Amino acid sequence: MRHDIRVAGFGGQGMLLAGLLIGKAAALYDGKEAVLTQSYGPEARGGASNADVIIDDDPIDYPLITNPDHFVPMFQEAYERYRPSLVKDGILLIESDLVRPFADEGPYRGIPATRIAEELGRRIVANVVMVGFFSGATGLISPQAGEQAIRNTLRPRLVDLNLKAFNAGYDYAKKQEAS
Amino acid sequence: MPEIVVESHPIDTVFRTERLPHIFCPGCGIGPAVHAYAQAILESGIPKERHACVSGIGCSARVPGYMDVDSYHTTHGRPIPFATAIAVVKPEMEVTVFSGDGDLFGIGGNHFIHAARRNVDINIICINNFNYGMTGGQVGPTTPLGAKASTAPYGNTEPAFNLPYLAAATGAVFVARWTALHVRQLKEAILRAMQKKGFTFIEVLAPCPVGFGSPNDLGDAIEEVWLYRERCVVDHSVYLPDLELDLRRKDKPFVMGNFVDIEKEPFDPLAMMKKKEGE
Amino acid sequence: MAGVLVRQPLDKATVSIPVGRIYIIPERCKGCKFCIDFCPRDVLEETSAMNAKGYHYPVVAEGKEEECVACQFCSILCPEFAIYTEEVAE
Amino acid sequence: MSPEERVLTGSHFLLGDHACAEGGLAAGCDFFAGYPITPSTEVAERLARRLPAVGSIFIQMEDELASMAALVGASLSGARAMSATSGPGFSLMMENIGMAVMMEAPCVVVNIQRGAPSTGLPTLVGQSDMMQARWGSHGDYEIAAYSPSSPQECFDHVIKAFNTADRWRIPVFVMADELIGHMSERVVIPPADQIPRVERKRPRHKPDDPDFLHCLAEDEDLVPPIVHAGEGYRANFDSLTHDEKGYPATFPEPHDRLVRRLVDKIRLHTDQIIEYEEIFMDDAELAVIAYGSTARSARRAINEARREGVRVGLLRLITVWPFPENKVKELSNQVKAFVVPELNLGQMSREVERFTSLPVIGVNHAGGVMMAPDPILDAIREVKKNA
Repeated sequence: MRHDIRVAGFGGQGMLLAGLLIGKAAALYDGKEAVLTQSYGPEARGGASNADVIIDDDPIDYPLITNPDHFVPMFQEAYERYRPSLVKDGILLIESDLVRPFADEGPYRGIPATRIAEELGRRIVANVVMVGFFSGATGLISPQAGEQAIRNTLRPRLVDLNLKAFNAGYDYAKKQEAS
Repeated sequence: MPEIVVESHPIDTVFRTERLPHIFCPGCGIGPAVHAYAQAILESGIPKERHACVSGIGCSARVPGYMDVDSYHTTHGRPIPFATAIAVVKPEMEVTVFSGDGDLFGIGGNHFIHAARRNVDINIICINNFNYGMTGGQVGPTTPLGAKASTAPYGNTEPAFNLPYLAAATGAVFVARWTALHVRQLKEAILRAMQKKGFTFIEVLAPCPVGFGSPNDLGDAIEEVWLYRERCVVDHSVYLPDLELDLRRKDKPFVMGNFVDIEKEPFDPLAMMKKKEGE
Repeated sequence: MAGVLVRQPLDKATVSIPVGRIYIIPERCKGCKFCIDFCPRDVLEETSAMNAKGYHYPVVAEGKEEECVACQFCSILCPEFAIYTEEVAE
Repeated sequence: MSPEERVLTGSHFLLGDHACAEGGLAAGCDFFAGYPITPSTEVAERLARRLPAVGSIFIQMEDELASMAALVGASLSGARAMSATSGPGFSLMMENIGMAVMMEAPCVVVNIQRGAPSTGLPTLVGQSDMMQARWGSHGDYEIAAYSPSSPQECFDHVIKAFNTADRWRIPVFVMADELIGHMSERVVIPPADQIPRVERKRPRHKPDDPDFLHCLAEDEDLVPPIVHAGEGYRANFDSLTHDEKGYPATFPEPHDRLVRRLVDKIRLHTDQIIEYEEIFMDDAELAVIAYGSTARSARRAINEARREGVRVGLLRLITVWPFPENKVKELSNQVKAFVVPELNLGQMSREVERFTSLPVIGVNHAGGVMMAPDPILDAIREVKKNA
């Protein structure tokens, strides 16, 4: 089954890395098909930046996402811009400190990813906290695959911190479900 | 002793003799420069199979086709990047670009300054005859201000390049200027260039009696060569901005010499890797 | 010129001036006259004969048969590689 | 990534541009000269890191004129040479692509196409250079060009391109597009000894053999053996029309002879070069012909149409040049019409038209966005309705 995932934030939040980790985890370590596309150009540097990941059990033909069924906004502008494109009953995962949902927003889940990252010592790993949260909340990538993707993508000295960030996000999702 | 009529010349060993005589006009200055280059190849001690000669397009660019070495007659203006590739892929080769002023400094000017900046281990021999000779005497980047050309019938309105100054400023490790008359000094300069690692530049002033001499009342080739004899002075330590040239001005000497001879690391795309290994 | 002081090399007596022989490839000549004009000993002149393309190639001038010193300037200056000199062994 | 290994055997999640670079490495590329241009820059960046680490040469030149000239020089010095560019740079390369053709210097250029003409859409997708790849340099000549539809094919096609270049002594292009260049997908890199490699034909003659004419094609394939700089052959390579010795021969007869051979060596052997994929073509009464990223949209559209009961198939071009004209002729006896979607206003569709009398329906967008499946599906439905 095909899942269209849009991860969106502002330039510098590492949305591309988030998308890469999700896609890589699925394609290389979970035995699925995955495609990552991203917006390019100067307009993508300062302002909104998003990465689109498709995960499927079968080979993927059309690699673009028109209406995501999973939407992961990490700041308000991205939420407002892309929220209308989310399919009805689509899954919404937000950065709960940075995104204030519309009054009529339906069910969603949130995580204070930036704050958690700060507690881990580096706010730049908020994106990886969010990837862990995505894994825990959706099950679309396994935590084992997420870990392997981190180990095989990041420079060795950054691996431990990012694994902590991933696990923090994953655990947050699981605790949320338990409570 | 009277002269003896023969069929071949000792320098023929460096030429593809089946292609001689060459296509250059009577009195063209390219021939003596070729002879100097050929003599330098013989004296360099580097076997012929390790020499490569690369050119662009134009009269001077026909030279590689007569040399019995690996030769490449490329597109207009592009011999330098072509030669750059040979020099880095086969660093053991002695790569010489033999081409004209229009090819190297008009259409190919950008490549020249960048190869000089990189200090690519190639030699540039530039025949400067002040015009585009092969196409019939059009104005070029070395045509003196005011000189006549078929595309500057009222006189050239643009100042000319001072080539040795340009070469020195952009990084050449050896810079010389000689004329088609000063063939011995020219040969020595080419030999020196072959010995050096890095980007070397030799300008050769050469008569183009048809393209430049005639419209500018310089007379036959022989008269232009007499001008070299009368007005050339050698000054190796000249102030390079003073090397501007105008054959038509009787008040200015033509200054020749070996102006720059310095040492610098030649271009090596793998230099940083080697440095890393050495650490 | 008795009585006139002329500067002479100190080793003049021990240096022998080489004797040269001139070789010509008439069919290569294009008649530019560089060799004739710039021969330091004025050894050469144009022949009245013509090669196949109608050029008057150089020949040794009358009375100059012993003048060539094999300096090879004509050889390296010739744009057509049509002339060279060789030193004659004594 | 272990940068000191030339072939990164294993599964990777790679950007198309990076897959092009890895394809080059796996194919034995030992010389890259290029100039940064969006959206191909990631090819150069990857090779700038990877080539020196395996002892090979990477040079960022002053422009694409120089890059292409350097490719020819490197190729004739024995290197497997490649570059990467996009439309504006491809335009500048055209001059020396002609030289590569004339000197029969094998080399590979990856073109990550963007919206054009002129500076156009630097960051957005296009398939605008398909005809330029074929006809962009002056004169009659033949080249080969591949059109990858995925990062895996970026890797595979660069290897094919090197082998085709060396086999036939021509410049070969990999005509990817921005979407493929900038999407990431799984790329499986086989073990080094399983990478197909075609060696250049080398002379049987020794240097100084008077019988050796280095521009004479003695074999039926019309490809002369290649000699490299420094091997002692002291050969002349000329951008002018030349004779079998390699010397300028600027006369009508040798010119016709040379240009015919340069063209015929490819035209008479297209069956050894052309590759395509047929999807659902067996019972098809309609054929979609597509390439590059557009082929993925076409595939989606065809799946939809099949669900609706339309017997439509896809001819996906792997080589766009030489064009599979015989396949189009053959399909003309089977199908009722061709639908050709492209991110240009009709380039390869003209080629289809040359080889069929059937209706050829173009589905076109000038570029900037990937071709969506819907307009292709609409065209299929429309053709079905009228058929």
